[in-house]
Amino acid sequence: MDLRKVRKLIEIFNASNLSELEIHEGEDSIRLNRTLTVVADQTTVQSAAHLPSDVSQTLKDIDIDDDPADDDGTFAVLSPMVGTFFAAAAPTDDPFVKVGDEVSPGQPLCLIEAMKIFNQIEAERSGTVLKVLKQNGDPVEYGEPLVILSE
Amino acid sequence: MDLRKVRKLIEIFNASNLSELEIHEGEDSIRLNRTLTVVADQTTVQSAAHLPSDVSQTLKDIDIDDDPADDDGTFAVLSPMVGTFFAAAAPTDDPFVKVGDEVSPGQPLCLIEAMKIFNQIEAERSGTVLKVLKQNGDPVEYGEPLVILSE
Amino acid sequence: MIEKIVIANRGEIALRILRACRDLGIATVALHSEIDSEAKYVKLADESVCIGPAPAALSYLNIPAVIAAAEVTNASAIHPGYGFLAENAAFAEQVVQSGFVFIGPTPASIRTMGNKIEAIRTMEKAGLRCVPGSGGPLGDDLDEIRLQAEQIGYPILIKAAAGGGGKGLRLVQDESELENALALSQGESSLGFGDSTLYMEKFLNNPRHIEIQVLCDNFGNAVYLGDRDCSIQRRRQKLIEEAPAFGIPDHQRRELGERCVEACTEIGYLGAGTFEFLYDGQQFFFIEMNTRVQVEHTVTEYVTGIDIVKEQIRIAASQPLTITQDEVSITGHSIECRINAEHPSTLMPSPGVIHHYHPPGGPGVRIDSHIYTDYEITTHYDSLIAKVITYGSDRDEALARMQGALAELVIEGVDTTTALHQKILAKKKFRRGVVDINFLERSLGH
Amino acid sequence: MIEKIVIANRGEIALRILRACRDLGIATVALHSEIDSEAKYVKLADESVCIGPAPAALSYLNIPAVIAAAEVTNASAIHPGYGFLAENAAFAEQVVQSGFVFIGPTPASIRTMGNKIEAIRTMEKAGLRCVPGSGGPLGDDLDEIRLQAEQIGYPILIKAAAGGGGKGLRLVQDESELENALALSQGESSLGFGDSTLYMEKFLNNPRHIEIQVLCDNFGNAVYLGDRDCSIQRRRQKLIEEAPAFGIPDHQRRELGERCVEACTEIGYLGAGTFEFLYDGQQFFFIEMNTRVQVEHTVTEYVTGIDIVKEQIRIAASQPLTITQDEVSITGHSIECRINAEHPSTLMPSPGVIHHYHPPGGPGVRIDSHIYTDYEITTHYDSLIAKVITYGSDRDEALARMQGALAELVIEGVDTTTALHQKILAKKKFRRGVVDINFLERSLGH
Repeated sequence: MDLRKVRKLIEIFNASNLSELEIHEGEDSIRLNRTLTVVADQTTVQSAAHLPSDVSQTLKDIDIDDDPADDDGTFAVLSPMVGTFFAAAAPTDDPFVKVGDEVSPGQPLCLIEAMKIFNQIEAERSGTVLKVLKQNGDPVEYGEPLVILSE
Repeated sequence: MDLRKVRKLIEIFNASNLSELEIHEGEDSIRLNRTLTVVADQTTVQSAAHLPSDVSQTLKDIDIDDDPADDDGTFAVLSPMVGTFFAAAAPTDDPFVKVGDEVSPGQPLCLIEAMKIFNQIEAERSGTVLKVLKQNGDPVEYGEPLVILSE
Repeated sequence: MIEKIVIANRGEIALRILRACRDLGIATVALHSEIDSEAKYVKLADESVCIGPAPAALSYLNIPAVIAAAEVTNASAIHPGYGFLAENAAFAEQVVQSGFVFIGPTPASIRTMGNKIEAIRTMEKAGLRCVPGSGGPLGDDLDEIRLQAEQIGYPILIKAAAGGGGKGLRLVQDESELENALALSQGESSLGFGDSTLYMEKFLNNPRHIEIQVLCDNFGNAVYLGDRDCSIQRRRQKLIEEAPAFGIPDHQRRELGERCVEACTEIGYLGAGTFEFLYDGQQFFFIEMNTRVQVEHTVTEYVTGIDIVKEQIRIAASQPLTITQDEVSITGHSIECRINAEHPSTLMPSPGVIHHYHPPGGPGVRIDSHIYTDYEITTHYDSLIAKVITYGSDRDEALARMQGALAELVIEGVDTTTALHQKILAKKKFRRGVVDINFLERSLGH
Repeated sequence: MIEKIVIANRGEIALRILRACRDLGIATVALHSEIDSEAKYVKLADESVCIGPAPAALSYLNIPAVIAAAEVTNASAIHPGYGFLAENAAFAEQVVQSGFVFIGPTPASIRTMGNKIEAIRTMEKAGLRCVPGSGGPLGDDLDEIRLQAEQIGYPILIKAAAGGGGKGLRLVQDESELENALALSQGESSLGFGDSTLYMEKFLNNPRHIEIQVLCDNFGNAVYLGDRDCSIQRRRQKLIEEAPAFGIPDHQRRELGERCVEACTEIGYLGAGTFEFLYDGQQFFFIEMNTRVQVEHTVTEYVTGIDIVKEQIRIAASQPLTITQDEVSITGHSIECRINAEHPSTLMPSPGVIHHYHPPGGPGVRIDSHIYTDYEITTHYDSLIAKVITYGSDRDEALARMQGALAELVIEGVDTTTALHQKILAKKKFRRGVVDINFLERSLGH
């Protein structure tokens, strides 16, 4: 499955006024669904993106979750640079953090080495380490997730 | 999966007043659905992007006239070959037909000269000559209208 | 000079002719069937004329329609491209009789070369070695045919004089198969061409297909533009062509080229033409002559820098050749892959709409194609949709660029032969140049 | 040998480098900013690394990010393309110090040629004629500068030593304008480059821009690949380039080329480079040297058959040049039109989504472009979106093919300079080759 395509498809779907989209291709299929909340009596229901201006009902009544916040209470710490991931300051040291640790803002999470310089990556907010996505020596790109924290 | 096609399809769907569209092609299929939440009585349902603002009925009441038959009682006599148009058998002769003439099936309408051979173009059904579209010496393509008749 | 040319063809070759005319400042008239009316190359022409409905018999093969189109547009010449009416002597004759210039050889040359027996006799007389064979039509006397076959030596091939596309062609391994084979070929030939004349040739074991490109003007000048290898074929259809033919010693190429030029002078040939040979590793055996521009003229253009279609037009306009044999030099190597809208393994035609077309680019890459995004490929015409041609300072560089170009080529919506070409290009034997006309079918396990 | 190359650039030159690597069987790492991550050429690379957000300062100009990307991908060399870090001596130095091969000249060469005064001094010492001028930085003494200006002869140009893009450049017609001009240039230069050093040169009246392409290896071998004319410029940006430079007598071209090669040997130059000259119809005056591959390298490739980017890589891999000067031959003529996403008359950048891209094809047409249907052109980078390059056996044929190619080119969704190129190509003076660096602005009425 190509996640980029799925993401793109969701974008297209979101920008549309569809409530459902189903595609079968060979053995593959995908179904997107957006339940429109039922509105009370004696009202007008409209769903389109480009509503005429004299519509008697405002959009806010329609509960379309256009950009569903990925708000499951977790957030990722992204790499601010290209380099090599290190979980600890030295091979024999303990890692800065491990799963389950509570971290507070400014606390070091890992190192990214670039051009022989070790750059310390710190937590921006407090949380609990849910997952460390990289291992010692892993190459990381700019913007790649390193550590997942939960609030 | 071709995202552009999907996007295009949604555009077409949006511009239509359908509530559902399902296409099967070989093993592939796609289904678009726009559930108009059904509301209680005495309401207006609108779903499309470009609905006129004064629409006051439900979708099913809207008269779809997608392809209005071009049936204005006229028909064109098309050239069956490439060549040069001649309205008369000889430069000094009267033309075979002129506007307002009644013609019957088999009656010559004009000549098309191709490779020094003059091919007589005849009326296939009866009618009145509304218009002669070509003049002596005009080049004509295959399938080009020559004469317009009305029934 | 010629001022306006009618392009009596479609697809990539129509576009190719249009480009040559445009470079020469000659106006163009694109003829097209109803179904081709929206093609981009039709829009690029100065004028266009619809000459009939989609079936070729009613449009591109419709002689009165083509000539009438030239008349109504006041054109001065007609370029037939390849296929359709390109090797139809009667058409060439009518073009000339109607007062137009036919961009090609004389009707007599076309007629002679169209009959395989005539062609072989003519070329033998002109000094070219042909495949040992009956040297003429087979008679009715089976015993005499038996004797001839024995003299030639089995295995032999039975061929139809009016033949083409493999019809009437039959391999005979020994005398026991002869009588039955003759009967079958005769039936096929009379059914297929309305002419049951047969002839015999010695069957060569896995030869290469080598051809020589020539250009001849009205003033007795003739040159050859080197050779091409077109051994990569499937079902007698060329798939990959190269220039020069690798591994042929220079003196042999020169000798063969010179003999072809002599033959041209002998028969008074005019325009562009191709002598086709089988090569058994030692000797060249003439098999036929094509009296038109060929699909694979592009690779010769790349290694010589000579625009063959422009030369055809100049010759037809009674201009002397602009180049002498001394000025023809072969530099580097060029390869062409014919991309067909076909399934890469079954080779079943794949009509449909191309919903994304993106051709490759960069150094040493030439694309000849009439398709574009949203173009519809119908079942009415042949399946060639793009020619990818690469050039390199040597064969390795040309091969590397071809692999790169095929990797970049995007044609979505229909099946294409791209994957088959990639498969061939990856084969070590092919890369080493160890090929023959049966290479592809053998290596694909057919 | 080099096994994996980091392409530290974007757009058409990134694709160009990728193609060269692919032909050589070298793995590629495409570096890209966040906004370029979906580009087709990025997908064509064996690996890709996102090195930062869209602004070039944070990605393509981010030296630690580029070097770190080479480290994490275990690459052996870095190709900087043109622009961005290509002529940054500090970058070249760090690349080398980090243990990678820098595909280009030594940091010292880059540094010398980066300072215009240094470059001119070096080349004068190496025997090249430079534009008569101050021969060094101007002092503080206005009277002395006045004297120098008088000796050079008005009109003169005041230039910034660290200059580029016209900043600090000022034309002085006579002595009365001198003082004010010096003050203005000094201000611009210190503001623009943090360096207020100025120098003076004689102003040439409507000269042509002629340049010589060189290649030098590690073994003391150096060759020149003929010349180019790049006189068609607007706001100091080249728009059309040609090879060879028409109308230059062969012996003058040879003499100039040989002198460039000598200069290369003198200064120990390595890799591909370009000597830029002004030509007043009689003499060549050295103005600067570009220590990288140039946008217009393509036209030299077409007329020499030499792949300049491949040669750069081979040289960087410490291989000796594969060609000697005797083997370099110029055949035919080539022209390049730079298609920018700009309004053809205002030259305002035109960002947007290309909703239909269809490049031209056929004989003698090469396209170098990274765009495709649905590609988005942002405002972050320069506006060059396609190079259309044509070849012909002579300049007329190359011109005709360029006009044909531009007529076939389809780029919908953004404005492009195509119409401007068509306008230039239609001008009689241009067709006759009567051009100079002010031709375009003059003929457009600016």
